[in-house]
Amino acid sequence: MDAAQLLQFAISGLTVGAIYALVGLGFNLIFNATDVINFAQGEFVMLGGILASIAIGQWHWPMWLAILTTIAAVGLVGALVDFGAVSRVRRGSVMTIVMITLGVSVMIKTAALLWVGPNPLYFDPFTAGPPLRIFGAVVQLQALWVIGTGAVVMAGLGLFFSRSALGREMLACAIDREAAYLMGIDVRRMVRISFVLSAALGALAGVLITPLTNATYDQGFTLALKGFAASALGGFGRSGSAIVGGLALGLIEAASVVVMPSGWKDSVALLVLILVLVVKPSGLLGGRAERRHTQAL
Amino acid sequence: MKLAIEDIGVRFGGLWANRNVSFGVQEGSISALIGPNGAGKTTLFNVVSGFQAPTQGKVSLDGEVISGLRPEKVALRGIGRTFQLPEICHDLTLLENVMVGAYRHIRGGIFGQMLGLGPAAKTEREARESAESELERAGLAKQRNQSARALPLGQVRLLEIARALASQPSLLLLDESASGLNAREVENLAHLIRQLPARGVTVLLIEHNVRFVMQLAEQIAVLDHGQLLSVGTPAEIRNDESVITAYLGRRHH
Amino acid sequence: MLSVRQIEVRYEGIAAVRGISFDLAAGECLALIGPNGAGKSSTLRAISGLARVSSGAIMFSGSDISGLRAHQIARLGIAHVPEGRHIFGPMTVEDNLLLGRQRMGDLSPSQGLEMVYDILPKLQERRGQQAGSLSGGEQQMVVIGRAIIGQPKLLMLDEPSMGLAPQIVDTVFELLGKLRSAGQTILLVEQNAELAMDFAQRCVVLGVGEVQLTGTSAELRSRQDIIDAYLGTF
Amino acid sequence: MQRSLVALLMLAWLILPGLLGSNSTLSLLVFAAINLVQVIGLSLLFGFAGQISLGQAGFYGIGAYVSSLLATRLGVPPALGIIAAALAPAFLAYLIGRPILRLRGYYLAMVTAGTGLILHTVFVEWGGLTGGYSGVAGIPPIAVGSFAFDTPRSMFYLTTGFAILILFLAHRMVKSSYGRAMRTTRESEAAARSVGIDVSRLKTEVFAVSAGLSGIAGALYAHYIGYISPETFTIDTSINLLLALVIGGVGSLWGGAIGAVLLTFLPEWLHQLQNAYGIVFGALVIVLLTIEPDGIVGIVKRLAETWRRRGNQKLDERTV
Amino acid sequence: EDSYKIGVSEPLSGAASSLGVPVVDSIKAAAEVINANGGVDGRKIQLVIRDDQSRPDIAVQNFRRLSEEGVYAMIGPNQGSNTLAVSAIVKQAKVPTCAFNNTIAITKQNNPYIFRCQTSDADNVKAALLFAHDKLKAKNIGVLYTSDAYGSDAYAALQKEAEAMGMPVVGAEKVNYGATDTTAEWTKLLATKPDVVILWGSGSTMSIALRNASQLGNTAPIIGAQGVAASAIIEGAGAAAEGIYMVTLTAPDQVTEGQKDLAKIYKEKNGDDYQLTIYDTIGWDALHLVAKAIENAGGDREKMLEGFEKISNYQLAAGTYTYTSDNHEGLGVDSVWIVQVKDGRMIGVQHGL
Ligand SMILES: Nc1ncnc2c1ncn2[C@@H]1O[C@H](COP(=O)(O)OP(=O)(O)OP(=O)(O)O)[C@@H](O)[C@H]1O
Ligand SMILES: Nc1ncnc2c1ncn2[C@@H]1O[C@H](COP(=O)(O)OP(=O)(O)OP(=O)(O)O)[C@@H](O)[C@H]1O
Ligand SMILES: CC(C)C[C@H](N)C(=O)O
Ligand SMILES: [Mg+2]
Ligand SMILES: [Mg+2]
Repeated sequence: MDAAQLLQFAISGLTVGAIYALVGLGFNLIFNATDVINFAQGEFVMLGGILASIAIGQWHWPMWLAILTTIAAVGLVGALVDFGAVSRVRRGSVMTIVMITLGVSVMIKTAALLWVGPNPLYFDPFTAGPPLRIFGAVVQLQALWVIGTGAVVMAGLGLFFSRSALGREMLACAIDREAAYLMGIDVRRMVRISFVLSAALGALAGVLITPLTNATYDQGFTLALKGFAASALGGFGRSGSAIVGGLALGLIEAASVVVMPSGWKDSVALLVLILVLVVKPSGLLGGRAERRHTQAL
Repeated sequence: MKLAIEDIGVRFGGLWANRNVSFGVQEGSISALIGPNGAGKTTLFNVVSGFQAPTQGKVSLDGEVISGLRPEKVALRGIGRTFQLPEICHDLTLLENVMVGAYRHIRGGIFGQMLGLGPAAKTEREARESAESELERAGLAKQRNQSARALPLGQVRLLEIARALASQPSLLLLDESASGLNAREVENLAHLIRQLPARGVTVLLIEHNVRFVMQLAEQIAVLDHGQLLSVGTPAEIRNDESVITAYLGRRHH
Repeated sequence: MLSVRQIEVRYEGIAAVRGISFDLAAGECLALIGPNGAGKSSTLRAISGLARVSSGAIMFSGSDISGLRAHQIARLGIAHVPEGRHIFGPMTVEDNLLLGRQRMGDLSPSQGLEMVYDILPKLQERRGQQAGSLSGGEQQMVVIGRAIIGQPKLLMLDEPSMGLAPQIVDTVFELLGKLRSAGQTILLVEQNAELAMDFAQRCVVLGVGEVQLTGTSAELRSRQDIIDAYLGTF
Repeated sequence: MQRSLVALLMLAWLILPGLLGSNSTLSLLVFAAINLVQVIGLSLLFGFAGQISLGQAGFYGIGAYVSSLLATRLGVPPALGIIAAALAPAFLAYLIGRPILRLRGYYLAMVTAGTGLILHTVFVEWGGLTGGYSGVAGIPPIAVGSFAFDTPRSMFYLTTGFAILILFLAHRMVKSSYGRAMRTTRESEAAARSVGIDVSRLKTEVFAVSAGLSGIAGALYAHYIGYISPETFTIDTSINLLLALVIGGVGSLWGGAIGAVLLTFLPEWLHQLQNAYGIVFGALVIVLLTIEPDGIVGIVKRLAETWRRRGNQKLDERTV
Repeated sequence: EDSYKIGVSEPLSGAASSLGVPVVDSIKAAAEVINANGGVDGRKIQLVIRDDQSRPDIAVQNFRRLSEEGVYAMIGPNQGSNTLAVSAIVKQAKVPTCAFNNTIAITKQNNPYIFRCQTSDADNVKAALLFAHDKLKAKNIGVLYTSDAYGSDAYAALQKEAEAMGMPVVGAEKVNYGATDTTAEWTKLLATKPDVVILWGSGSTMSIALRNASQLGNTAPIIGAQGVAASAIIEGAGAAAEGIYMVTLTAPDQVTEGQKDLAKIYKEKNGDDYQLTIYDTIGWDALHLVAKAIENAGGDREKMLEGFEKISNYQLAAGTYTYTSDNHEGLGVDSVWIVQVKDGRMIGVQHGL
């Protein structure tokens, strides 16, 4: 194993990690407004990938138009999920809503299967041209897009929650819904905004990663699980946590391939995740745990 | 000495929530812990009941060191407590809530209890009886089969006390049990507490209701900024200048 | 300013508030007292929109607000300090306070904070601390501070003295007194009936879900029967 | 009254296979009973003790592999293998329970999901033992003496009988003092500890019990189907189990039972829909939980409540 | 009874559905043609189709259910492991089953009711290795395979065969079914500098594997399995698929005699550009085999086994089938095509050995 190869592993780990991180960021957005982990988040990513593939690959729309339309359309799906399911919950715990998002995820996945069929869709990378070579290792241009966008989005979300009034209000909704209402915050609107934003963010992730991974109707849940793991590893509710968790997860997976048969890749990453959480029960950066009960949204 | 607190210190980051706190509680007495908000009273209760490991010092019960034990072990030694923000099970009926208090007296293990075998059945019956009588004493007997969900705060506090008493503790720690009660309810509570020493229960309570404390407690310890300001009888405390400035304010002396 | 007319509040079909009515004039201070479970908190929750009224009306500045949602009511200038604190635990003290003026008040954030810190200096010491790690009493100060920073037209407080050290109770009531003199309209729920009667001009005594008596504090003091039946004299 | 009802139900149970005639419905009932055993385990863990697990499929798998491999490799009679199938996952759960059950909510969900996924990988990668993706074939049916449970009908009696027993024992458990301790732990660990409940131990024990039940279910499944492979023991299975519980009603054993049966039969009833099944199923989850977080049991309870109240009202009217 | 019921259990959802869906489509196409031509002995074929969700337990339930509906034959699981799973029930119910798998083990379990309507990977692997050795002049090979039964069964055979040919396996990497990134595995594999890489697996991971290989600058020729020879996968790999070889049963550019009818139907439906792949042919073949068996059995359900075993030299879309009582393999190595991707289309390079 020479240096170039190690570097290659690191790069591939970072790329995969950036994908996990992007999904994890979407999780955090909804979590921060509602305490809910939205298991349909992966479906937003999948929809983003599929819509963009159709618009770019089949309809030959200009890239920018396709991307914007995709993000808007999936954002609308996010609003629908909130309107049709989440906002209808009157009683129950946070877990009730989590289960509902599982139902939503099954529905969206099935709808996608009926619509585009089981075959993978895809479109060409944003930037054409041969991959970069750094000290003998290959860097795919699309990976740079993923990593770069991830960094920008993370920075943006970090500022959003720590600096902006809207971000603070969203957090307030998650912490104590009733008290948030008493502060004059329209909690339902906040929840809807968070769903739209995270769906849009998911779509963006889907658009970014499809040239690398293809888009298939059933990829959502696996992505959701990875994003979930990324958020847990970092600690739920922290802006940086999804990034740290995602990159760490990607790097561990890549590293495990160096020393073990690659079938163990996911397990090694999960084992590390479990050990970290056992030692640090709220993740690397120390996140929040959810409330136990929820009032009507 | 029922309870001996020796040189207890608790640090949260840069803040000493308790520091060099030492005092004792006499067997069979009713004692009180008072002090401004944030003085470290609840923290001290947490130390005694095992929920908070002290940074320094030790606590002993009947001469045996208990600090460092986990809360459930402390409870088994006979310390019962209530919480400043009540912790009850909304899903259980009042009777079941109180029966949980008697958990430490239940025998027979998981399978014995499941199958209702001899010792399990016997202790279960006893637990029910003692829970019934605690509910009776707390004036909650009528609602015994109601779920605890719809209970107003005052009764929640009584329920918590009944649960703690159902474990037949020798020392009971009450954290602001009178807060949120109106005068009439406070009266009932005082009556309930007064009977405890005769039942072999030593009481240490935290309270901001000064009248209540002064009438009930034989000994009062005052905490301020984590440190012990003063210990004495109600009369002594009432006239202690430092306590008046730190805690009582002008209205109450 | 506020007129509560025959409101009813139900929990899962069971009425906790059964036709309560009272009026509150601008600049007035009214105390709602009564035993545990009488429906005091439920009444406040109905006014602020946290609980739905199943019948009756709540008039505020001339219009019925009983159909509005809680955030809309809050934006009309009704601040509710709820029972059981409801602080934003993971946020700092200062963020908690700032959320209070999110949609209301004319003060700039720094002016608002200054005003609160002036009255509750303890909070200034702890401005950067996570509100959840404050002591019970300190938390109570945060929620009161959070309510007054928005300069509400109507301030409703549900047992503000609960869990507070006597000295702080004094401070809080001194502060409330100041607000009262400045013309603040206040609706106070208080278990400590004496404190309430001292503070408020008028009192409404609730029995189980119903109004037992409405009158000035002086009138109430003379009604030993009501005091014995509902309030006690410890 | 109650006695005759029980007798009636017993009778119905005895003659049901005869009435059904078709083996395939019986076969579904076998699967329903197997799922029920698992869901009851999860109900105890999640519904009563408040600890979520997304890794039950891993324990299900351990049970299936242990009993199957004992039978196919060492010739251990399945009736004994089942005991091992209960103990092995229970033991594992007991070992890992203490450290991981300190975690809460989503963190616990993640760690249990991770445990399940790792176990799945073990089933795949430890090919020498498990046959990897090719699975274990030729698993013999359960036999007692010379009688083999190799038909849907005999397995019906075995599995439903067992499920009823588990349901009964679980019922006793939640009604016991231990059950109250579980529910208190779910709502407030502080309260539980303050009365001397060792919550860490309790959670671990219940975790082990639920893992053991999953293990038994796995063994029953393996000996019924005769073949196992890792695909059965994926996180999808764990999630379906959880959804079954939630649809039926968390916090009630009956809910778990109803959910388990429903989730077994639903795909059968709706198989005409083919791929669109997911839409209907997803919609069912959403609609049900939005109107009633306590699932079907919650709805039934509410209906009963309204009905009772209406009855009372009528009574009132009459007295007036 | 006025029709022959045939049970079909295939993955219409889940991981293997990209293979199951075209297979079921082609079974339906075959049924239409057979019924339009008057059915079998004047009786129509009636399909009872069930989704196994790519899961063995569901497959077992489906088979149980189908066998109780009195079907004449079953057309079976797409995944090798699922065929192994249903084997016991097939045997118990005594219903002959056409299985689509390459997975070697399915005909090796002493179950007279399972008929492979495919080539065995024993043959596919041989064909791939001979091609690498003779045509590509490989001295050694590297293998990337999926961790399911399909990939790992073939890998075991590859190792043995390659060794025997004096062409050692210098590197082998396993990827998970459904993996979305294979860069790490390729990096490791390419470090061993193989002359030829054999890629054995199916599903969308194959597209990604091809793309990753080209992104990492791989120059070694790639030979893909049948699972790679799906149009969806070639399309999904884009330019990265250019030049790769695959072992399959059809060369889309060369319509054989047996494929004529089928090709006509598909081109009418999907346009002249349509490339017939293995997944369009095997379902068609399976139903025709079943029809032939019914014919041979004279419509007697009890005689279906003999009906199948009497099929001999029956030319269909994917090849020429012969079954006997001790050969249930169906197609032999002579049916194997090596195809290559040129300008995004699969072009036949070599037929048979
Ligand atoms: N977990 C913690 N982390 C940091 N600081 C803490 C923590 N718990 C308590 N404190 C601080 O320790 C001090 C003592 O708190 P404690 O709850 O013991 O006060 P108290 O005397 O019970 O007050 P009150 O009468 O208001 O309930 C407070 O200043 C509080 O902010
Ligand atoms: N969420 C709820 N669900 C069911 N019943 C409730 C609920 N909230 C309140 N109640 C019931 O409504 C009645 C009135 O309660 P409320 O809290 O308004 O009384 P209160 O006068 O504020 O009492 P307290 O002095 O305890 O604060 C009580 O009997 C209470 O049990
Ligand atoms: C390519 C596929 C038809 C092969 C099949 N998945 C098998 O397991 O053998
Ligand atoms: Mg305290
Ligand atoms: Mg109240």
